[in-house]
Amino acid sequence: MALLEVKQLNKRFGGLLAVNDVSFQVEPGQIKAVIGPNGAGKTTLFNMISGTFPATSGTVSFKGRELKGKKPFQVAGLGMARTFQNIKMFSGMTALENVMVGRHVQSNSGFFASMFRMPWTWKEERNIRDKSMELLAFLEIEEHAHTDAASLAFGQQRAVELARALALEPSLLLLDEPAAGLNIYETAEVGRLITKIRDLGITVLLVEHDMSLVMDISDEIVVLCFGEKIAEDAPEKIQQDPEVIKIYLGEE
Amino acid sequence: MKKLLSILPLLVVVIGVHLLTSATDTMYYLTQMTMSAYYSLLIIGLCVLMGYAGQISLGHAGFFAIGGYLSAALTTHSLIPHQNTTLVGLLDSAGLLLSGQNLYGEALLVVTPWAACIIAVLTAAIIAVIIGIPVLKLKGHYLAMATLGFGIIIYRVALAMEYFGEADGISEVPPFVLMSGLSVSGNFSDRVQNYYIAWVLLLIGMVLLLNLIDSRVGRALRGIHGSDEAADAMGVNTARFKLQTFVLSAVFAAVAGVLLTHYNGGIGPSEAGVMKSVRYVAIVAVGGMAHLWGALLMGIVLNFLSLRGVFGSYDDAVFGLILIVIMLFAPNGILSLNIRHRLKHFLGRRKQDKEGEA
Amino acid sequence: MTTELFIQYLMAGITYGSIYAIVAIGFNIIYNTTGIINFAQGEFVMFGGMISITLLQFMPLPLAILSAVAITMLIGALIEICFIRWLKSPSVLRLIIITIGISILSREVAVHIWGESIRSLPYFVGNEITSISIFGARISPQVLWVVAASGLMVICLGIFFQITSVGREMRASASNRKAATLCGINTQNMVTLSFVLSAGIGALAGCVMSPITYSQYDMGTGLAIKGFTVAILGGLGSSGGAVAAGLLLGIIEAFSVSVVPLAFQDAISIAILLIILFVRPQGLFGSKEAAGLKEF
Amino acid sequence: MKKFASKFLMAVMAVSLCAVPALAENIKVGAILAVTGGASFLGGPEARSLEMLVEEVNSKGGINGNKIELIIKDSAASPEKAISFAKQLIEEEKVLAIIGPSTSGETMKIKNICEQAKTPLLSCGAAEVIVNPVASYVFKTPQKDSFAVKKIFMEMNKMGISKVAVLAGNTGFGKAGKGQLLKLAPEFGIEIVETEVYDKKSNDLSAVVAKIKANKDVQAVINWSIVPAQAIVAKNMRQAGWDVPLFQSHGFGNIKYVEAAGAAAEGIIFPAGRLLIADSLPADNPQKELLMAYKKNYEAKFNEPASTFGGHGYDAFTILMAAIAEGGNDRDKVRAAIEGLTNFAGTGGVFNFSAEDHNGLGIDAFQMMTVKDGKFVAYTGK
Repeated sequence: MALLEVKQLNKRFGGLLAVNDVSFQVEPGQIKAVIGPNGAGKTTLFNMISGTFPATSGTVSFKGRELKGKKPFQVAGLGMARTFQNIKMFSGMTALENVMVGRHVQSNSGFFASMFRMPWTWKEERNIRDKSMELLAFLEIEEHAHTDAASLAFGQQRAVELARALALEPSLLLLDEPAAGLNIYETAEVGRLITKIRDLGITVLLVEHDMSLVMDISDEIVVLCFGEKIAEDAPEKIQQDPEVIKIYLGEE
Repeated sequence: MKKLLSILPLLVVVIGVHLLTSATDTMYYLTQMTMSAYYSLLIIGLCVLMGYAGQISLGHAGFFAIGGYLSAALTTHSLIPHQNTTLVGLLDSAGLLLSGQNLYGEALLVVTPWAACIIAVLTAAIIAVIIGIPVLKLKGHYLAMATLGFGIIIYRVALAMEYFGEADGISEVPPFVLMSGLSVSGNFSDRVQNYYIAWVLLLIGMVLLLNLIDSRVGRALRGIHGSDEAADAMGVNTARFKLQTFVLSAVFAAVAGVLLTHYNGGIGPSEAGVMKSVRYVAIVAVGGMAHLWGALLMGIVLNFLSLRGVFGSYDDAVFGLILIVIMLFAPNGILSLNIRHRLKHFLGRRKQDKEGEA
Repeated sequence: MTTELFIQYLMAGITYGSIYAIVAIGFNIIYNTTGIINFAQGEFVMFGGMISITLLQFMPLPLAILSAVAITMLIGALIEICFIRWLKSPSVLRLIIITIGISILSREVAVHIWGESIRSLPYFVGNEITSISIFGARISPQVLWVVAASGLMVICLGIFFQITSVGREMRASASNRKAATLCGINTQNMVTLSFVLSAGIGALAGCVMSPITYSQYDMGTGLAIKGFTVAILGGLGSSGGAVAAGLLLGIIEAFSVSVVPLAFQDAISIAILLIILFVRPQGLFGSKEAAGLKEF
Repeated sequence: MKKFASKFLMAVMAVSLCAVPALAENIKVGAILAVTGGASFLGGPEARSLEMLVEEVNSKGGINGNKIELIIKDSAASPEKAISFAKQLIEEEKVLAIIGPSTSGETMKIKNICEQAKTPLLSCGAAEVIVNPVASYVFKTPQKDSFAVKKIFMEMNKMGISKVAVLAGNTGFGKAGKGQLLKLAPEFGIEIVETEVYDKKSNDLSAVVAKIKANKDVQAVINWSIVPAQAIVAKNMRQAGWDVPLFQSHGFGNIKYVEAAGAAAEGIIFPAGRLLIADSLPADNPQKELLMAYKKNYEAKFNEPASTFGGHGYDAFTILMAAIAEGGNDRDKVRAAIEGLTNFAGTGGVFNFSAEDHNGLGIDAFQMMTVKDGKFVAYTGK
């Protein structure tokens, strides 16, 4: 069974059909990429999958459950984590604290327990901290753990954001243009981290503009153009697909 | 544990102030210290709401007033005329009523302070939930205006209802006997114990809030403040957390209202006024928004000065000026100016200059 | 209810309503160019009234009013230049708090200049007991001045924003500040200008209403809250909406007197504000689409 | 500028920490008045009257050679501040007595504090609850509302008016007056057919005037408030072409309100202390001399017309001075001296205090007045 199944998804903004009848599946353990020129509806698609806004019609199923009407925090609770194109760090918090927020769904002390420091929260708190440090180490930025996250370099912020998303222990990780704003070295570095994440057994779905990254790391690629899916195949096939070359690569 | 340790120096200061005033025969300072402590209880609650959850409230005096007015009305208005109604009968059989006499020998039948306090705080919490659900969906100016509107409604209701004494407010509110030998009252003889009641309560409130902001919940709140959307994507139920914080701060305000009212022996509509709410926001802003210690310090200092009449007829003007100056030049609060650091820097430069000359 | 009473209520409502509408328009002008809600808007009205009353001792009424409007405009400009202009991308919260601070300070300045007592301009026509009869209801001629002044202001503003080049530049800065800057419009000056305009409108309102409502140092806050309610009701930023909503609120308030005790009148209009904020933040006449672009 | 901000705060703190230097051998008197805020039209004139009187007394060498040191605290009509200030004045400044507060609400909050600390309090608040029940250390100088109400009702009986509408402001003054009106009306066979309470900041009351005008039973309107809106009531009534008699409370005793109401003030009937018609009093009236002097001095010094509100402060101060002259710098003796004062002429009337009556003014303290040609004159009936 597919981990994520998108079926005949549509999104209409006023008169504009931003996403038109898109369907695809993401199998467990894959890195799957959605590409397409600007305005192809990639981010809209992403926002519908993560629950930011509802689809006009069509369904999204995650682990066999339909996500209709679920809010982003509920979707996250089901095991789907995401990052943002323009990194949304929690300003005023350290890198470590940012990642610790990511442990939210994996912990459960509430207002009263937190205020009164109930004994059972002690262990949980220690767990959160240890696990978060581990993730920072995994993404090779543990030396910046206690730095204000907003003051880190852009590439490092990406890594923190990845760690924060991983802290949810997701089964599916959605990455919204992970290479946006990065130079080629940093892009390569992020690519390496993404494969490293996949090797942990986490499925990755990414939207990307940067072809080099996508071709390097993806197992499968979906190509969108003006809201419609025009191809879905392995990277090497996509590279040779004449239609894709015409409307996408040909443009560049 | 570490948090408890950080509060210890403050406890030492509290005791120190008492000893110092008693040694110098200036115990009267404790009166305003006690009142400031209650206001500060509201202020640290508001600080968590504004600084950590990022939601402005221009109506917090409303919650203070709900607490104070309800507790005052319940413990002061005699129920004797309604003695035969079922509600009063029910309260009586539950042991929540207290009969006695007022200063002039009239018979009284009133609700016990503990019961009144619980009713008042619960009411404030319930109103906070009802108001909070729609209000917290708003942002920016709309949120500010909606909370301001809520505050005005409470003020108007207090001013229009006979039960709340209209313009005169409620007077002759009896002491709140916490346990035998310990009561919240403005009697001169109870001053020291009231000083400690207020401050211990404030310290407890402080420990609770410090615990809160350095916990799973606190991180989630700060996350909401940092980026609503990202917190949402991390699985944080932002609406619920905002609401819970709103209710928590309302409860802090209501508790402060109840106790200060019993301490003062009365409450008037000015406690519900818009200027009061603005003043609380000003103090949180001066303290540095997301800075509990700053809010506490400024809450004590500014209220203490104001209650002692230091600002004279310029009381409101001072708070207006503080708001503008802080927001223009130090939006992160007066403590962010880091005076010591600057001073060091300044002195260091002077030293260098001298060395340069030599 | 007799026709006479009905008309009487209606006229009372129109009087309040016109005043609210003018204050709301003042809010809108600044909001449109800057996205700021100026909590000190009511103080412009107060300054207009107080200054004209003071000047009346030295000059005839029309001149006093004109000079008061000019002086208040200057105050508006000074406020913008001193407190708003040089802030680099300030947060909404910061602006709210600053304008609240300005409002408090203005009030304190006023009480220390003019004292706590009430003052008023003389009636423009007739005196305190002159009234004219409309369908059996009797109203003061000053009411007509208020209504006429607000109508005139709306028309003039419409012309200003639609036809003059400065007006068009202001609209351009409002809709997209960056693009306007690129087109060579000095958006900073446009912001100052919006403060000047809105101060002028407030001051004029303060003058025409003074004979009816009196002027006092602390009259601003109440007016600002009502004006804001009306601005929201009519859809923030829309002048036409402000007029319609102002009249609507005024008339509701006037008629509510017949059913609810007067003491709860303000609580009712604020409750209306809250309900509108909860269910229709774009206002009664605003469109949802346009509202999506604004920050609530 | 940042440095300025921090320096400013430090300066504020420094000021507060410096103790006020105490002057030896002075008699300290405290005053808690609403100089600013919602009741400043009361507290302002009261504070100014006190300042003027202290200067006068001290320039004459004080009372029995002791200078008076007056400490005025501005409560801005907030009870919580009044409470804080009362405690501060009593314990820290160790004042002999406290004048004020300006409003009834504040007075009621500190009544017990003064009683407990055995410090005489001379309130300028209007409500009768201040002195009823009597607290041994608490006095008040403004005339009782109930006498004003009776005076009005008596006048109405004479005029043959039996059905009236009552309007009141939402201040403590309006509240207390409304209560007395409703309570005493049956005694005089008067029926109150409409009651409305308006906001103290109201700026147009034409709608509510239209409402009560629609009730054809109403033969007269009684407006009870102390705020500027009482002039608006008059205007709106006359503009509506409604000419039933308008009665006001003694809160109308400020010529500024007459000026504000202009032509609409003509013919308003109200009870008030004789300060307002001092010049037309017969020469043998015991109040005449002091009223003329107060009026002249106040108006010369502050360039504004004297009002009965300032008079309440004046009375509190002169009563206290008379008591100090007798009892010296001793709270208990001063208290007893006040209680023993009789035939003491003040601006509000002739005070006759006793253990049971801590107001000391009778119904004759009021005189019915009306407005004629923009001036207050004694009302002599039609």
